[in-house]
Amino acid sequence: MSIALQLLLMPLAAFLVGLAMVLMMRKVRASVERRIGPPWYQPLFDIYKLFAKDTQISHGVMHDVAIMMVLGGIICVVLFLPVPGMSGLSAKGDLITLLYLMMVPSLGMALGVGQTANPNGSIGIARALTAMAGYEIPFFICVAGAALHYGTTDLNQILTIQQHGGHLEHWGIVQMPLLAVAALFAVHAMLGKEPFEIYVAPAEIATGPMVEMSGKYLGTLFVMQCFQLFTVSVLYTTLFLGGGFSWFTLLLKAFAVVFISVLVTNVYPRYRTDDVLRWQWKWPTGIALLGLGMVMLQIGR
Amino acid sequence: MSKSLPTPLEGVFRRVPGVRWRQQAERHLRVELSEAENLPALLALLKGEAGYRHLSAISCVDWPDADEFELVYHLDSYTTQVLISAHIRLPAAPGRYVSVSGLYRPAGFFERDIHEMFGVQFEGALDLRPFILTEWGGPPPMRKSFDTEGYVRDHYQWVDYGPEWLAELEKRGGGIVE
Amino acid sequence: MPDYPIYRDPPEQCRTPDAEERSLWGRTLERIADHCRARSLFVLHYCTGCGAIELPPSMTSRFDLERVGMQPMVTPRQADLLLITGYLSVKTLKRVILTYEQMQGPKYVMGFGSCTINGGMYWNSYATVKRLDQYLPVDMYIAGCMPRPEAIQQAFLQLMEKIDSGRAQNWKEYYRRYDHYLGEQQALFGEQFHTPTDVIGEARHYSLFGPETLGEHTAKLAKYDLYHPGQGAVDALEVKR
Amino acid sequence: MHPDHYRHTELPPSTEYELYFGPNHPGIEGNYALKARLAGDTVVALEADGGYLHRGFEKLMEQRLWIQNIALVPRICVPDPVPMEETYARAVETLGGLEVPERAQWLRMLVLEMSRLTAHLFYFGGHAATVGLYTNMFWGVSDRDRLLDCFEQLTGARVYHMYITPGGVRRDTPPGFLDSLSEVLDYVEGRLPKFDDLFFDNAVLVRRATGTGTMDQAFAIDYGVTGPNLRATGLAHDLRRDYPYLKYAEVEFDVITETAGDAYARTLVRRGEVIESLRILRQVIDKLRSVPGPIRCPLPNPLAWRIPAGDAYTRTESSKGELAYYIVSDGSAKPWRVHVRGPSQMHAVQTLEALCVGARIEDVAQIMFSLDACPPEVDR
Repeated sequence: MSIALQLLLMPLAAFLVGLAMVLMMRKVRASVERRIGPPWYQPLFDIYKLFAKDTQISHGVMHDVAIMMVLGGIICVVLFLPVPGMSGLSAKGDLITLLYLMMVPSLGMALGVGQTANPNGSIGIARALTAMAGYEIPFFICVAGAALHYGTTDLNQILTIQQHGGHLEHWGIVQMPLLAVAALFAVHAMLGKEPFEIYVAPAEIATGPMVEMSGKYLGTLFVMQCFQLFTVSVLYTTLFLGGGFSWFTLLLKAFAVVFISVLVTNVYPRYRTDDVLRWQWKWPTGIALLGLGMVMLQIGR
Repeated sequence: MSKSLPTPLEGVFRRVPGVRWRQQAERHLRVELSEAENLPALLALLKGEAGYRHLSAISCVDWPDADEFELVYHLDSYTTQVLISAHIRLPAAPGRYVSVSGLYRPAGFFERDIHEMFGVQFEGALDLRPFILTEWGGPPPMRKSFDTEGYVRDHYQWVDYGPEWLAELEKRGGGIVE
Repeated sequence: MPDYPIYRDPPEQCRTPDAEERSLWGRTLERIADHCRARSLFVLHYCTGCGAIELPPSMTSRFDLERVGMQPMVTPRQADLLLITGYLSVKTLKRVILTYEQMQGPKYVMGFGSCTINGGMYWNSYATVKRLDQYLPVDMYIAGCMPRPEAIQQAFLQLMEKIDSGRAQNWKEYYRRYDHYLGEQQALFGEQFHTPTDVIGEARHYSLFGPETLGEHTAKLAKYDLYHPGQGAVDALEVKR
Repeated sequence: MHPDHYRHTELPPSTEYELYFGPNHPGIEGNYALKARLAGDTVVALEADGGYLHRGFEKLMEQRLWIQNIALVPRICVPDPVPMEETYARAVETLGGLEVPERAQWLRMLVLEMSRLTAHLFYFGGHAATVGLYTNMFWGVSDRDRLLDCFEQLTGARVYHMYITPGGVRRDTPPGFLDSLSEVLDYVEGRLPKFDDLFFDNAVLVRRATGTGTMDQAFAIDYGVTGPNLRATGLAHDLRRDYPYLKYAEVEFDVITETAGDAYARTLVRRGEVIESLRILRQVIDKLRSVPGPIRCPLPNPLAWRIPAGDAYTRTESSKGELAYYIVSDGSAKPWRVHVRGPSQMHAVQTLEALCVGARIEDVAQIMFSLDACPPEVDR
């Protein structure tokens, strides 16, 4: 497949899978809450409607630029993430590039929300960046450990190593279970789900960063959520669950990652900001450090 | 008149001049003070010596015929468990009284409310800024002289509801009696 | 200071294109958009009155309005549907108008209960507004005090039908007849009343200008100079102290 | 649309800023506003701003007949309307010297406790939603709906029942009602362990609610705090037990207390009260099966009903605290003055303002909900 076609198809596939994940999230939430939940087309309709709003309020140039930064950043991440049949730009960049790109949307949000000049938004962004400091540390340790273990930061090679022989024993989660567990915690926080939902927190700061977003701006954030679900779950799958030979196995694993997160989220309230940091720096970070130590021992042997 | 008055109350009532009391209901005393200015002293004694630490409410009643406001202080004690309603009357003309919010913190809310709704001034109150009627330009609405229906007619588009069946009913001598 | 054409007649090109003038492509997209709008109503989470007590039952497990795509949204920017759940005190109405102007079109207003229609049982209350549609364009009313969840759902379904068929265009009236609505608002809140939202500018920008957008009431806004930094645009919102 | 020409407000440099909570804010119970001064995340000062739900009830009631006011009173507190009816009706009965038949008294207790149950279930949901546990809100509201169905069976209305009239109640129990109510009560009781798992024993909730909005007993008494909020500070004061009205002296129930005085203690008190309400309701149902009799005393023509001059102060333990009506009659067909003392008048203004100082912005909504403040009671 030509690279140009891949660059077109990869975001599209990611978006569609992301839509399905959003739908699953809402359906699971609905069944935990003992109700039926939205019809299958709901996430798509929401996004279409938001983009079709007749009046759209922008709060200035930075607001417009930032929202493109959010979307552009997350699409870039998708392009660097190899999926079955399409490796996109993943040969050009590695795990480290990917991690840097994954921060771009959050920073973009920070810029845009600053321009909206809504105190709730500013508080939300401050919280989001604080929470980022909380979950990025364990996540980086996990990624570093995985890179050490595989001896490479090239995602394609990581996949090849894990899929070698087609057995479970090469999977990251079998080889380094502690890192996999820690990374799962970090991923949960990265998705911004309870109990780490402090920066949305409707009852406290009226959805924080999203407070001034209307129409297409909110729509873009909805699209970003789809991409985010896709990238985070596929990245986790790639690092620890052996990726996928085919789309079927990949999606099975990616949906499982999101499913775990969704199940947890519905039965917890949110932590306070300081508790999020305390928890993230205590449990996932501790487990990740232990896992890193084990990886080092393995390599040293 | 009641047969049994809890002992601390007996002493308190004797020490404040102009106190008349009677039992209004079971475990509910109605106390009337002939001199309004004695009320803070009575409340201080009740709180200090009879354990009346809970001010349940302050009610205000407008008596336009007598040109007076009646203030009723409802007090409760968690120990003796006899409710006391202390009544005083104020002349409506200056409409002034002293605040008891130093003794009872809840009085702060009730005095603010009465000030807003009746226009009674409380000296030394915690806060007399408008709370409910911040965007109200008219007279204190709870006064009897304020005609809410007239106000509605003047300020809102509203059509009188006079269906035929009601007119017929009234012709036959029914309907609402004033 | 920039020289904006502030209070002048709308230029000719700001006319709203008629449905026939639109291309087939444009009409198709609009048709799909209408369908999506009907099936994805974001409700503003604002309990203006006691009717809000029947919203949780209709939204939650028993009647589950997410089945038809309705979700509560917490800020006016994100919401499509403003529910006036019952009586409106004058103080609330001021906030409701602000909220309404912050919402992005197409936006819909639904009046809950008798109190929004004619004052209901508060007909002789000095504090509540009697008719909601004097101050805001209303799309749907639900009678009753208070309306049951079944009635609420019925109304939502009817509103969806109305949106789907493209008939729920009342929100444009607010721009086209802004002078009328502002006049009613000023009659209640006083001559000084105005909101910080630049409704006239928006009407011009989005081709929603109508013959009654400007008039004697909007002329009073000139002295507040909404467009330039300076005095008093937000002062009217400040609580009178 | 770019609002480029909107005015920017220049303020002097400060480390503090103002944040408006409401009236349009999901962290606000009902239509109410709080203006917080914050330094970073910490509340320095908080000012409550009410009146958004002001309808002038006290004035309106002076304009209506004694019997017409039955329709007005439940609307003063939306989540827990029955105590309003009961308190008003009891005041009118005291003034008019009416004797309520025994069966009517039991029926009134039945609806009072059902209303307390619905209010507490609603509260569980509300409190959980402020800290982000939406599942509990969905569960609480849908379980409350079963009780609303019972209300509908008994009174014909879901929310505003207007069931209690001066002199009795409006109608007797329909056939099979007591059985279906018993079933619902069993159901609610069976749901409690699930609520425990999800809400009361939830580690994150305990972490968030413990130590939030703490008040000690002296503070509570000083600020006129009543009801479950007062009992959460360790003072066992309950009007149902201390000033028994209706037949509360004849049923067995415990007054639930906690000592911590924080948001979690207040929640636990309400959880305990749900169990006590179930206990009372079961006893009432047993009584209703055996006590016969009329359900209201004979009333004069309600359109020309004059109440002898006098005044009455009646109090009821509502789900929120001490609810009182002070009614003055001048002997005419309409009340001369009605003063409503809602428990939230104490909780939502001064107490809330004081408790929030020093709290974090995260907890403002939680403190307000844990006090179970009901804005319409404040505004009337």
